[in-house]
Amino acid sequence: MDAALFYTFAAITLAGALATVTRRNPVHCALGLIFSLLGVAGLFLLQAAELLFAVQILLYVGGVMVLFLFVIMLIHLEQAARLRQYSRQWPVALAALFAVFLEIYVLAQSGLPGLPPSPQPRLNAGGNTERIADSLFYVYALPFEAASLLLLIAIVGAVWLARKKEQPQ
Amino acid sequence: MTNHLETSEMLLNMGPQHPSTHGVLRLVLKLDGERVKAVECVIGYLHRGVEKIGENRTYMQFAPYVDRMDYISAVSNGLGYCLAVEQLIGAEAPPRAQIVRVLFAELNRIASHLLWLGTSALDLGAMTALFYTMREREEVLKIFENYCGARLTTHAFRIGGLQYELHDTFEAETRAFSEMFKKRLDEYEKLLTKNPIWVERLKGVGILTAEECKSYAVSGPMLRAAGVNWDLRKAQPYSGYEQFDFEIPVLHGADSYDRYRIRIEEMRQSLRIIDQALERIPSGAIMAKVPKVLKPAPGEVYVSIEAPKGELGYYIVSDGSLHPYRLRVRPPSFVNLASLEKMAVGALVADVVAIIGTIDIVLGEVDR
Amino acid sequence: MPTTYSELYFPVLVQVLFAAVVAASLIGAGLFFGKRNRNSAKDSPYESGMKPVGSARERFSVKFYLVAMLFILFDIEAVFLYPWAVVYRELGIFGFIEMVLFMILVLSGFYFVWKKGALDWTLNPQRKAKDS
Amino acid sequence: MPQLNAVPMSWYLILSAILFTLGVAGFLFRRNIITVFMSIELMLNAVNLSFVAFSHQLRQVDGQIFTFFVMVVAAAEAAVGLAIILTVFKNRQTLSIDEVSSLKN
Amino acid sequence: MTFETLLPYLMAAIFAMAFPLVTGYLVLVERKILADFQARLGPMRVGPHGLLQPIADALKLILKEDTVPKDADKFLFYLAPLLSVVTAFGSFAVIPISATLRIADLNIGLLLISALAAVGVFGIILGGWSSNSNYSLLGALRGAAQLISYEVALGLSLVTVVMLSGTLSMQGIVEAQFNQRIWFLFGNYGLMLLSFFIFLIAAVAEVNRAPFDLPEAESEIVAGYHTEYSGFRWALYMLAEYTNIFIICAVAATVFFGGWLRPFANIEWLAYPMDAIFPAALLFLSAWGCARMKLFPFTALLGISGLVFLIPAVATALSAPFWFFLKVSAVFYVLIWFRASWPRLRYDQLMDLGWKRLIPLALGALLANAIIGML
Repeated sequence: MDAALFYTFAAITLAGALATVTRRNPVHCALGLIFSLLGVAGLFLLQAAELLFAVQILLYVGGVMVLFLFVIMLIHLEQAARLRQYSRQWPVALAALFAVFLEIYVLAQSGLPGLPPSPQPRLNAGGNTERIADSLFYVYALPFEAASLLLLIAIVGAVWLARKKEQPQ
Repeated sequence: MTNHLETSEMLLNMGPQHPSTHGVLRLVLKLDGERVKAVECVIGYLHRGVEKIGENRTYMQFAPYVDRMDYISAVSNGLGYCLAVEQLIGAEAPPRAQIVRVLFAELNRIASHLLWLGTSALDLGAMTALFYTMREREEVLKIFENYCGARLTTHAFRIGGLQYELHDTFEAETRAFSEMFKKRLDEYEKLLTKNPIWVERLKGVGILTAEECKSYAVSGPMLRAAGVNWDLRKAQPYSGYEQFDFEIPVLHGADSYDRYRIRIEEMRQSLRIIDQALERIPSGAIMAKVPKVLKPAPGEVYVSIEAPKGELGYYIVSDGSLHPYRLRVRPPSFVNLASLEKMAVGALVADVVAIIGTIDIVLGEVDR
Repeated sequence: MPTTYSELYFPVLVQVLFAAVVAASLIGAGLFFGKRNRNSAKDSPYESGMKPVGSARERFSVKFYLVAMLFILFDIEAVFLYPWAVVYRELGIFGFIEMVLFMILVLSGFYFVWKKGALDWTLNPQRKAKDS
Repeated sequence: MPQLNAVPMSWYLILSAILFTLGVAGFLFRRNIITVFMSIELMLNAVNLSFVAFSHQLRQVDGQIFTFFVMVVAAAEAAVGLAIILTVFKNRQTLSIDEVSSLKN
Repeated sequence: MTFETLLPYLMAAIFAMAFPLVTGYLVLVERKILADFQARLGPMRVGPHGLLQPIADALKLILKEDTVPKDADKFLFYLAPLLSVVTAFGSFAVIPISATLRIADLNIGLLLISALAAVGVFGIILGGWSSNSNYSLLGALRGAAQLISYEVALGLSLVTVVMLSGTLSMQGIVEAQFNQRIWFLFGNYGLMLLSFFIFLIAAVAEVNRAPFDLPEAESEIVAGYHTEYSGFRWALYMLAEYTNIFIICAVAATVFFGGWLRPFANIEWLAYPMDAIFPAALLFLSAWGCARMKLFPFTALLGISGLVFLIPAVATALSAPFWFFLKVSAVFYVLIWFRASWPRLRYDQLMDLGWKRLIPLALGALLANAIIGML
């Protein structure tokens, strides 16, 4: 069952990602990204990352993507769709793509020696949420506080940027 | 903080087919987000040429037409028209008819205010009030029906007095209504007056100061909510209003909330008038001596009364023939509606709904 | 009892799929049984009986962006709060102070936004009655 | 439960790599600045996926916590990044990254 | 495959199949109760006392034409209501009706509900945006901003619950209420009442109910984000809305009112009166009411179900769902009560209430509860 679910979620993820990078209409791109993120959330679940699954949906899909959609709607869509869609850097991109595919090929060929198959996730070994919480608030206390600082800076910066543009040009 | 991109404004048609424009008023709103930048009233969807029809009918024939203007308060329309024609021909309704006219006009004022209260509350999302007010309005309409057979466009009065004698149960019915309605009014107030959301929605919304009211020639409850003590029933008493002891409610907020409170208070005062009138209905004739064929001497007359929505005036010019040479109506809704732009610019879409509601318009009267 | 995550969550997935199937089949039934009588007036978007002016997909107030951004701020806070709330008794005073510190920092951002007026939706205050 | 069902970790890594590549491709190919931004999110997700895969493999939660922080940072980044996009759009009236090549106005 | 393993799937199927009809009856109940508030009768024509009204409505909706406005983004126009419905139904999975009757007991149950609610926003945004209608767009914007604003307050008030229970699992929350011998409504020496108050307001706003029904405020923006929707596609939005209402009522009942627990669940001797006599009495009362309305089949039905409760074994089995649904109904009734009594807020007032009052209040409640809980 796990394998089937893996394929399903992987397919959703990749299809969404493909839509994101190929669709012309930014709203469709965003929708593709939403599905891709949901697929990734499912994959998190398959790997016993219960809390991350919920956080991915709550924060990424429900928060960041709403912001994206708002911004897309804030600026003229017709104009966005009329843009030439692909940039001039395509030779670089092709090279990069080739490199990554090579890497994947090598990976697939070697089959990642030394890595045993994943353990079957057991339920409630102390509870995923509890374990993360313990670790987060003890071991990672400092990054946790740093995150709040980052958020503060981000919000101040974003508001400042959003405000700045009122000044007449 | 002008926190906006250079938004290309959205042009939004509100009406003619919109749930809260009370008929077929069309507003073209220029919106920035939800804020109204400009508003343009487009009227005329219900235009029937009532005034022109008046020039092609005899004075008697035209009387039922006036009911179709402000169909919510048809009695007041009829009263104004009858008074105007009576003045033109130099007749006066007998005392009994006058008192009965006052009774019906005040009942109609209550019915009109009730409908206003219900619908504008519904516009603000308070749906329950509508059903309560409709229930009470029904009682008024029943009285009308028992009197003349019609509920809405009553054509209750005739030039020179009344067509019908009061029906037997009229006094009992009206007294019962008055008793019941006093309590119901308190109920409405309990539901709305102190309701924090209701207050928030109306306070400070659609302010039209006394000067602005005067410059727009606004009349009726809107004017009195702006602190101007002007009510034709007191200022130029007609049909015997001078005999009654009642007050003209005046408030100073000049906003929608005070308009609401004025109307509620007016209903109370109307009840006072009704109670007094019931006590002193004189006996006697109900019809003055009026010629069968009306052919007024050449001349002109302007008579205005205090309709529920404001000053309702009739300007009639006679050239001595069977038909009026010119007939012009000053409809309160139409004049009051002109102030919408002043009030709505800068407000939110939801406020526009509240403002239209508290102007209290009837499109039949605006478009005529 | 389910023993693995996939077994545990599979019913949720099934529920979602059922919902999608039922919803889709209801739409399908509507399409199948429903009338079809199209004309251009019917297909035009509703605009109170008038012809719409311009495209509805215009830009709108940047304020919505600020709201969404604030939402993300609080979303992050909530995302940290949930695991914290689960274990906060065990964490004791240390965890409490930690969270208070975190909240103070995040809330000062909120305070900043508030003071900057991003939460004031009433841009130009209503006119006041002069003669009252 | 037999171990047969389990999905090998390499699958996740390959998926992550493909996802990352798609992100890179979008990042490089697309001209619409918003889509470019979305491609960055794709790449971040690819990385998250590997983090979680390793975390699961090694039976440690650290990878998950790292993902947690990546998400938080990504959210902050999105807030600021989109604000920048709004500003750029306001000043230049364009969304094309080719035309937004200088920092000066 | 034992019954126990099949049960979740069975329940999922039942929920998905039955809820369209249940929604119809929720609407009927709402209309009837509203009618009662408003001194009228409500639907009376279709069937006795309008009891067949939902079925008639459903048939009508199926036979309606399904229009798509021109220049609409067809794909999104089709997808958006589906998104709404799917996210609404997904939340069912974690609602426990009794200790055993549930689809899944997840460790992150509460979080999943929040997460699905967050995804539900897209149904509104995309639906309104894809219609290419001014009114739809206004409604969608209002809806999106309102939902995300009140989600914060909702989440913060739920965090206080989690602090008391120490778990995110819905099942676990109910069990914690049993173990702590108190409904969380009265937890922390009554401080949780404040949390519940915040939850209730935010929840009403979350499900777009009056007085927070701005996204579909009829008198202002016609029908808001679903102005352009017709036929069953429109019905899907309604389905999602009423499902969300049910979910939010169920969440309130579960996390604040002890879910399936009977009142005073820890007092042994109250078991029979609460599990059997009270339900039976209530059902007999309803039966009597039906008899007065001349609905004799229902009288019989309710009477028999009342009698069934008097059998001790059955009472023990059925009392949990009974209490659960009773609590859900009580919260639902309160929502209707709100709708009957309050006008609609204005847009800026809504935002002010959400951001400037509710969120600081929720944070305060959180802090206060945290301190009390630590003591």
